[in-house]
Amino acid sequence: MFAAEEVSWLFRNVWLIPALPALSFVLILFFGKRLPFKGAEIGIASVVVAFSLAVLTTFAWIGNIQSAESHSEEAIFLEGPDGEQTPIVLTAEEAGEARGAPIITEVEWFSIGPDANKVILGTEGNSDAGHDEDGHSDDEDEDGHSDDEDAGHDDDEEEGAGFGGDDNVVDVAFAEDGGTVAEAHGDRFSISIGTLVDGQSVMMLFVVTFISLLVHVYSTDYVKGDRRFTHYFAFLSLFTSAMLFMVLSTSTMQLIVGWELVGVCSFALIGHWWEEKANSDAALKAFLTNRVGDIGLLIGMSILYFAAGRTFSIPRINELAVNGTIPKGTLTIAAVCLMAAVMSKSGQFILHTWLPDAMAGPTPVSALIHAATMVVAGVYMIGRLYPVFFIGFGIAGSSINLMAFIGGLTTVGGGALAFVQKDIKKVLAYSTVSQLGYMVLALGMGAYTAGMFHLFTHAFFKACLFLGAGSVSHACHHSFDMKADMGGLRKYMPKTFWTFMIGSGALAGIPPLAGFWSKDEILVGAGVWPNTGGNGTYYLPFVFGMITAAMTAAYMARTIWLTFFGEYRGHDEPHESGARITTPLIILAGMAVVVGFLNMPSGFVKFFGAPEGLAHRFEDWVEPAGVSTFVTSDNGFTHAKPSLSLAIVATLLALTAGGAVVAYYRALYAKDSKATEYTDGVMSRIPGLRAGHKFLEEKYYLDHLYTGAIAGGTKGPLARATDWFNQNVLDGIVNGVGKLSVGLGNFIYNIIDQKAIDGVVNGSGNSASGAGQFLRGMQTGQVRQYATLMFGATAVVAAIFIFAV
Amino acid sequence: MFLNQFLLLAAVLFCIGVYGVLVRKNGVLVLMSIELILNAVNINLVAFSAFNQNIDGQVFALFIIAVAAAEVGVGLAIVLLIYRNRRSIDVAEANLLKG
Amino acid sequence: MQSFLENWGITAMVFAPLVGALIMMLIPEREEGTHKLIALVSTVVAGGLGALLMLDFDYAKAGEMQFGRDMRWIEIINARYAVGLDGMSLPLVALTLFVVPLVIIYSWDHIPSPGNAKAFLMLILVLHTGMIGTFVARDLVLFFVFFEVVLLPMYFMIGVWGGEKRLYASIKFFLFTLFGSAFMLVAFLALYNLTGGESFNIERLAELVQSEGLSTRTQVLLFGGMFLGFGIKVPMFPFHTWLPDAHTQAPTQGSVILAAVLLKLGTYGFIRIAIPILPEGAVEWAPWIGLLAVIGIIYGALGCLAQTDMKRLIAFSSVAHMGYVMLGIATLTDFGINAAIFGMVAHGLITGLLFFLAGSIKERYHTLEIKRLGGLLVQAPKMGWVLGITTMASLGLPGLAGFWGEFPAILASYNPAPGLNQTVFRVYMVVAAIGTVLAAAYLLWLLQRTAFGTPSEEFIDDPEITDMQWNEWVAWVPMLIMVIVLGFLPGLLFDISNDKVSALGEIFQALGN
Amino acid sequence: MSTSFLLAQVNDAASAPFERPDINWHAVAPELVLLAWGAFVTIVDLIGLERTRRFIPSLTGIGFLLAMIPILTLWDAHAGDATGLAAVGDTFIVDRYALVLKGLFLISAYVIVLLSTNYMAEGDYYDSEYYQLIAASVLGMLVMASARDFITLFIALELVSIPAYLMAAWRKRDLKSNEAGLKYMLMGVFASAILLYGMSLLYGVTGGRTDFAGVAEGLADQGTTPVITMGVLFTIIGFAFKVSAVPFHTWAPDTYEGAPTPLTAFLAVASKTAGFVGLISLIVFGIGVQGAIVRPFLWILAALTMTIGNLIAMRQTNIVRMLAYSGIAQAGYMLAPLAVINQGSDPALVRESIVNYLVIYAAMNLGAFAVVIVAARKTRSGEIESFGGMFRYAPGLTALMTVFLFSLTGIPPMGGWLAKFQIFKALIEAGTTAGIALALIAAVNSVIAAFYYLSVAKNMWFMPAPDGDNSPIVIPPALVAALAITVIVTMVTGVTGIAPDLTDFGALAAN
Repeated sequence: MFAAEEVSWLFRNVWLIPALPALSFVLILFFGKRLPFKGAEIGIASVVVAFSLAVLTTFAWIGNIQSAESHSEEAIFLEGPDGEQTPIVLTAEEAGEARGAPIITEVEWFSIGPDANKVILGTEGNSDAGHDEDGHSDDEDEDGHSDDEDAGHDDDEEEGAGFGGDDNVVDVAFAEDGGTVAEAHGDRFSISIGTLVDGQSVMMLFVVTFISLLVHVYSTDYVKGDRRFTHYFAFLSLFTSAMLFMVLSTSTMQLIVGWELVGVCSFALIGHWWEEKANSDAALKAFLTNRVGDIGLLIGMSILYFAAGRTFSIPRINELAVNGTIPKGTLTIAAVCLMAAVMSKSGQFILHTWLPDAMAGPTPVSALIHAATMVVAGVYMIGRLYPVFFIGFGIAGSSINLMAFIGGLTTVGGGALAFVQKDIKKVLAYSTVSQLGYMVLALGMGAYTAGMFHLFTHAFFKACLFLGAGSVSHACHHSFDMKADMGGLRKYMPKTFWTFMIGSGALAGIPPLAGFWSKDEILVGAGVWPNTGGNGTYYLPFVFGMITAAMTAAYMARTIWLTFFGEYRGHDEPHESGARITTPLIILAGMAVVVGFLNMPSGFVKFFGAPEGLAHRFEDWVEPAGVSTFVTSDNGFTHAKPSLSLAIVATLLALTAGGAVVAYYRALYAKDSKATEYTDGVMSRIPGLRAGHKFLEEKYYLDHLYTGAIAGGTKGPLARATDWFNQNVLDGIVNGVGKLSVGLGNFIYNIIDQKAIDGVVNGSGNSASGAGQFLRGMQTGQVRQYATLMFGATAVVAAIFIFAV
Repeated sequence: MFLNQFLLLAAVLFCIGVYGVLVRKNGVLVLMSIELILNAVNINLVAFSAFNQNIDGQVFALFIIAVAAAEVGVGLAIVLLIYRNRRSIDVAEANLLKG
Repeated sequence: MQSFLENWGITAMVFAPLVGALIMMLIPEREEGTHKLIALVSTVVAGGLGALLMLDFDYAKAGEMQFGRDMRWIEIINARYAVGLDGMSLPLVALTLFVVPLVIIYSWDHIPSPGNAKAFLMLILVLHTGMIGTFVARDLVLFFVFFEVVLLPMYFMIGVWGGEKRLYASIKFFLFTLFGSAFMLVAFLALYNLTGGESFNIERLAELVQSEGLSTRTQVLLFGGMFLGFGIKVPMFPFHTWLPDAHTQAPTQGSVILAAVLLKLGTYGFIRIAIPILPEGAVEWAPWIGLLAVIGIIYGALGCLAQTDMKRLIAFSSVAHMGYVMLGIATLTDFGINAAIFGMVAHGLITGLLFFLAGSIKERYHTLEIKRLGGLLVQAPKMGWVLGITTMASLGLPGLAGFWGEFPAILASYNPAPGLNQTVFRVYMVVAAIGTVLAAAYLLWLLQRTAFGTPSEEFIDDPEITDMQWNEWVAWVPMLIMVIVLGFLPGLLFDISNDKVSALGEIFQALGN
Repeated sequence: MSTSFLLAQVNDAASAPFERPDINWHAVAPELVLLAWGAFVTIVDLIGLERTRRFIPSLTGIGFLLAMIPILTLWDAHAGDATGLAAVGDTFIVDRYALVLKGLFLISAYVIVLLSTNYMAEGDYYDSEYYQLIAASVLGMLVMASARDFITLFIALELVSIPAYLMAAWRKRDLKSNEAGLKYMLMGVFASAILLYGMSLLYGVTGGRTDFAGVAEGLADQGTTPVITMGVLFTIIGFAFKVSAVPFHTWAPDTYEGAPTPLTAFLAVASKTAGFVGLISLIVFGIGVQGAIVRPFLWILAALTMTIGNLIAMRQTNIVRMLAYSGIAQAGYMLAPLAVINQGSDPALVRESIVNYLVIYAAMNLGAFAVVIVAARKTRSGEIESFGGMFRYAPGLTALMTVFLFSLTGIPPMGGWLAKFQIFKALIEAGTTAGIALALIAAVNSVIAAFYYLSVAKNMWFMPAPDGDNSPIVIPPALVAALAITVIVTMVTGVTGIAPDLTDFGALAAN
């Protein structure tokens, strides 16, 4: 598709993709207000360019893989006879293309350690890469050493790439540099910053830039007239940049930096309308909850840093995890720590509570940050360091582990909570929690590709749903209350309705929409269904997954019916949103329809007689070479086989649950098109007066009974219980921890600090002063007493010296 | 053998002198008590001088006698000054300055 | 010129502010403009000399003393005037030279009540000389002299221009520090005596301690003395109580200098004097320093949560932040100590900026009571932004300077120098990591209560509440830029300090093996 | 019989022909100049009466400066001498140590004359005699610096003290002044008596030696007997009184408060220095060999003195009284090195550290008194609170007082730090636990001391004027000169560390 040089240039310069939005952030911040569109144009332009580059990169990458496949035998041939691993003269580009291995471009960020020679470590692709992602000149950083040593580095890199022929080594280019150089120069080590291009990161590049672009466009209408319009766009740019920066991380240090930066953007955007305390509270809650998880991140990364022989390099860490250099016990501890970070960032139980609150931010932000991109950072990080988790949690051959359990719990819990929300965004937020749980569940069962694929598809349909919700709210005068202000919107805003329907269908896993494919793959990955294989036998997670499949359909049906059916309950006439809002919706709905086909099972492809090459494309493209080798190595994971029967069962389950809810609301609306739920007639009316009427309505009563038994059973006690647990216990814990900290702070400050410690300080002063006062009293002014003291002291001292000493 | 008796005498005088300084309220008597101590010193010096066959002690004693005269002269002047202002030479009453 | 710079550059840099102060002494008080000008010029001259020195500095040999000067001084006590600059002192000298002129610019129309620009600026200049002098001294006695010189101006600055409880705060500051330095002095002298009374030169003493083979027990005792001196200055828990009082009561400029530079004298003392000279003592003390450091981190953070006064909150946050610096030092690894140096500079810039902000808020609202503030972003949006960025930097957001002092310290404590108990330090690591959450909590809480929301009734139409003024711009923007630049390019600082610190780290690697 | 025995002894002793020791007139020139000039001033006063009265202070001052001339020539001529000049036999030695101290006495006396000029003139006192008495007292000090013999030492001590008794009571109609004189005189005489008793015992047990070298020899030969113990203790106590060491300090605060302020400065500085000189000579050259008694006793004295002095000083409200107690505490620091005499550290170093302390102490303390006197001209009060607001109306004076106060605290770069530093150094160089313990006690004390010095600074800088009177202070030229001398010495010593080198010579070699 592209010439080799272009491909190479593209891979080496993906840093431009995050750099552009970063530049745009700075420009908007300083000049945005003076521009005709208040800075939005800069943001959009930068994202357009970034998106174009991302698309080019994506295609280049795909082309890369395709050509690698067609040449794979050749590549094997090249390495086959070379058992002694002598360097093969092969350029990095060639090697990368040949293997589909990650392409790493890094510069040294800084280095610490004893080394007088000041050797610059790490691979330096070319001097153009000597700029970091934010457009700052990096020259000082390198102290002018880079130029003269450039050539040498290129050599290193080529050698390293040569080793890339070895199956067990993920990125030997780095291993060669980072490893041997560190040994040769004592403990000096460098922290590099750069870009790592592989399937996973390319996938995310595409998703982030794509959705970011749509959200930018959408926002020009949605937040039009906002007093902080410019700042809003500035932060959107910053977020995009930070997210891309994180996605492209080559080192865990870079990952941490990106991780925190997206967090702060999230903070700023959740609190966009900070005049109201509820919003800033939500922002604080989001940030602080994430900070809690970050404890795990910092500690986990520290553990890995030392375990991997003082390096932050992600490929190096993975490599050492795979080849058993890092003991399993260490990996387990690191994985548990990192899990905490995943729990906070990706909204897993029990650190998920910030995510629904984060809906206080503008809706496009929710779509971009709190549905499609930032919240999947945790999932992404698991994928990045998958060997660590896989081996650390002993995923292979197991039936449960921490990750799968947390994922399972989250997915069910989140789904249940989505039932009782009356705020449409909250529904979607809990749904996001639930779906993130699904992804984590998948990864916890070893279904790496399924997890990543779900991440990919979810981004589109959930963004579609959020933007749809935004559109609805735009129509309903900025209310998100489904019960109070919506209903019957189908008639008023058809575009929104249809896109929302598609999104919901995708989310519920209705074939052939995107969610169906990814969800099915996850369920297969449990390895429980007959003839699926998989990594273990994850019964409990499988059950969780099935329950969620049902619940998802049910709560989305409820949401749709409450919003779009029945009769409009709000005031004024709602209206369809403008083109800038609906166009992104349509595009996203389109994506929600098509992206699922990217990873069709080969059986399905055969069944329809499509070309074999169309099967599991996503898997081929996204599973990085490193993980591929991981797949085939002794302790690697295996792919599960797809199962048609499971797909049918799961779909039926979803349809049944959804259908039950639909039936419930149809019945309800038939009774009162403005009602939102049954006001429980039995309990509220005086039996004597209303008995006849009740009998007349027996049909409805039965209806209520039946539907209530199915939908209400979930919706009622269980969901309420979950909700209660969520609001009172979990939130209580979060708030309690906060209150406890403040209380403890007060105690420490008021009692320990001010009374005890300061007391000692002041007390010693006072006692000295008191002693002075006492001694002063001995100075009576009586000269005879003075003389007595004088002679008495003399006598006493003399006596002591004569008799005692 | 002889020395001890002189030293004893001096010690007794010293003690009497100290007693006087410590308990007498009358300024003049205090000064006189101090003279007693000085005389005890003189006895000591002379006794040692004789015992050690060294003239220095006696010379010292002469100096002490002379200086004691000066001291008492100054002392009496001050006592007199106090008497003029207070009409009393009770040293116990002089306690304006304390603490 | 070159030889002047080589031989006298440091001396000129140290004493330029003092010369300015002496000139000001001769000019009558009423000519305020002249005083401000002289003060600014003399600090800028010092800064310019510093810049020349830094340009001339051979960064490839940052581990060695450069521009060294060793002259006869007080012969009767064998003290020499020995100064020099190396990778360890350079960042801190640069920080001082950078911050003080900004403080003076800020003072242009912010001379606190009761006025008297002459005296106020003179004190700042004397302080300036004392601070740089401490960082360049290579002789223990010279170090001690500069270390103490700093006390007086700060005492008067708090006492004369301070808040309501200034008397208590100033005397507490003074006595606390004096107490520590008295013990430190005894330790210095004992060290001198035990190494044969040959020299007070810091590098020479380090050699002598090795060649004389001072026993571990002796080293521990000597370290203890120095620990009191430096630890109080840092300040480490439980010697920190002077700090919140001093910070809260000091005038803005005083708080800024106190936070930006003065606290670093203590940590600098540890890495320049106590640890290199007494490595075995350091190994014994390190777990306890680490313990106090992490207690400080949590304690300071909890203390912050209890505050109702913005300035006091920032002050308490210093206890926590210096805890990270001390934790880094306690690991005795190159990573940890590099982090500590970075942390010192970062904390200097960030907390300095926070105090500037607190001062300006106080000036506008006449209160720093957090519950009465709010809506700064509405009334003074630019200032609110600066506050926001600074807060983020303070809580250790990557991409801003604060992170590079915090995370590497945490990282280093996972794997302290050989000879130190790993388990203990790993516990410290976890506690320190928890501290980052608390830091975020109190700082964001502060940001929320002051910057977010809407202004309260009493201030809503207050005409005094304006956005940033010119001298606030001039004073803050450079600091803000440095915070961001260092956040993105931490190598700028790590490269300078690394050589010297690595050499130090190697001592402990060797000691442990 | 006994009488005849005694007489025989005396006759035998006396039968040795008396030879007048060689007198080196150059060596005693400072004393002679001062004596002659004192007589001259007296005669001028007698003849001139009221007409010459206002010249007397200046004349006296000139006398002190004139006496400096032979000191400088002696320094020039004999600076390198290893053992010093024996001026009148071995009883009067002029070495560098003595010369430094003589110089210190003369300069201090000159400053005190400067301090006294306006005070005496405005107070309507008999002033010419006052100056003559000062001259007499200083003469005693000059002798004290060179005294290496019990008799010389005693004479010098009395010569220092007796004029001071009179001057303490100088304000004739002031009951407080009377009382100050009385207390000082009674206690002083009593202390002298105890000293003499001690000396007489030592004279006896050392086989009839009164010169220090002989005493040292005699004491070194024998162990510690009760008589020796008593002799040593009583002798030290005599000087402990003079330097106002606790618990022999009780006279000092009362006397300082009651006496005229310039005289207080004289007592606190010159007279105390004289006491120290005597004590140093006595211990370093003489009884220091009995270290087992001297060291513990001085250790206790030093520790008590600095601690109690500081503690009581904290509670003072009167500035002069506070300075008195602070002077007591300072004496404690100065006593400290003597507590490690002949132990590890070089005795010459011990001596040097104290002498340097004395020089710096004189400068800073006289400076502080000068400020007090200047301030009292306006406020008419000795209360510390009356210093309030001085930063507003007298910033220069405030800055000067700050310098003196912080010098007394021991903060660099004011001279006091160097003084304290040397004390610490001497203590630690002894290498004993006792030495280090005392150093730590001193360290803690320096913090306590800071508290009350700061409280004065606090009043001057932070507090408003108590009566709201912010009119500036006019400083007479004499006081300006006094302030200039003291502040220059305080700062120069602190910054440059210039100090006479006393470590490598002197009669110590013979010890």
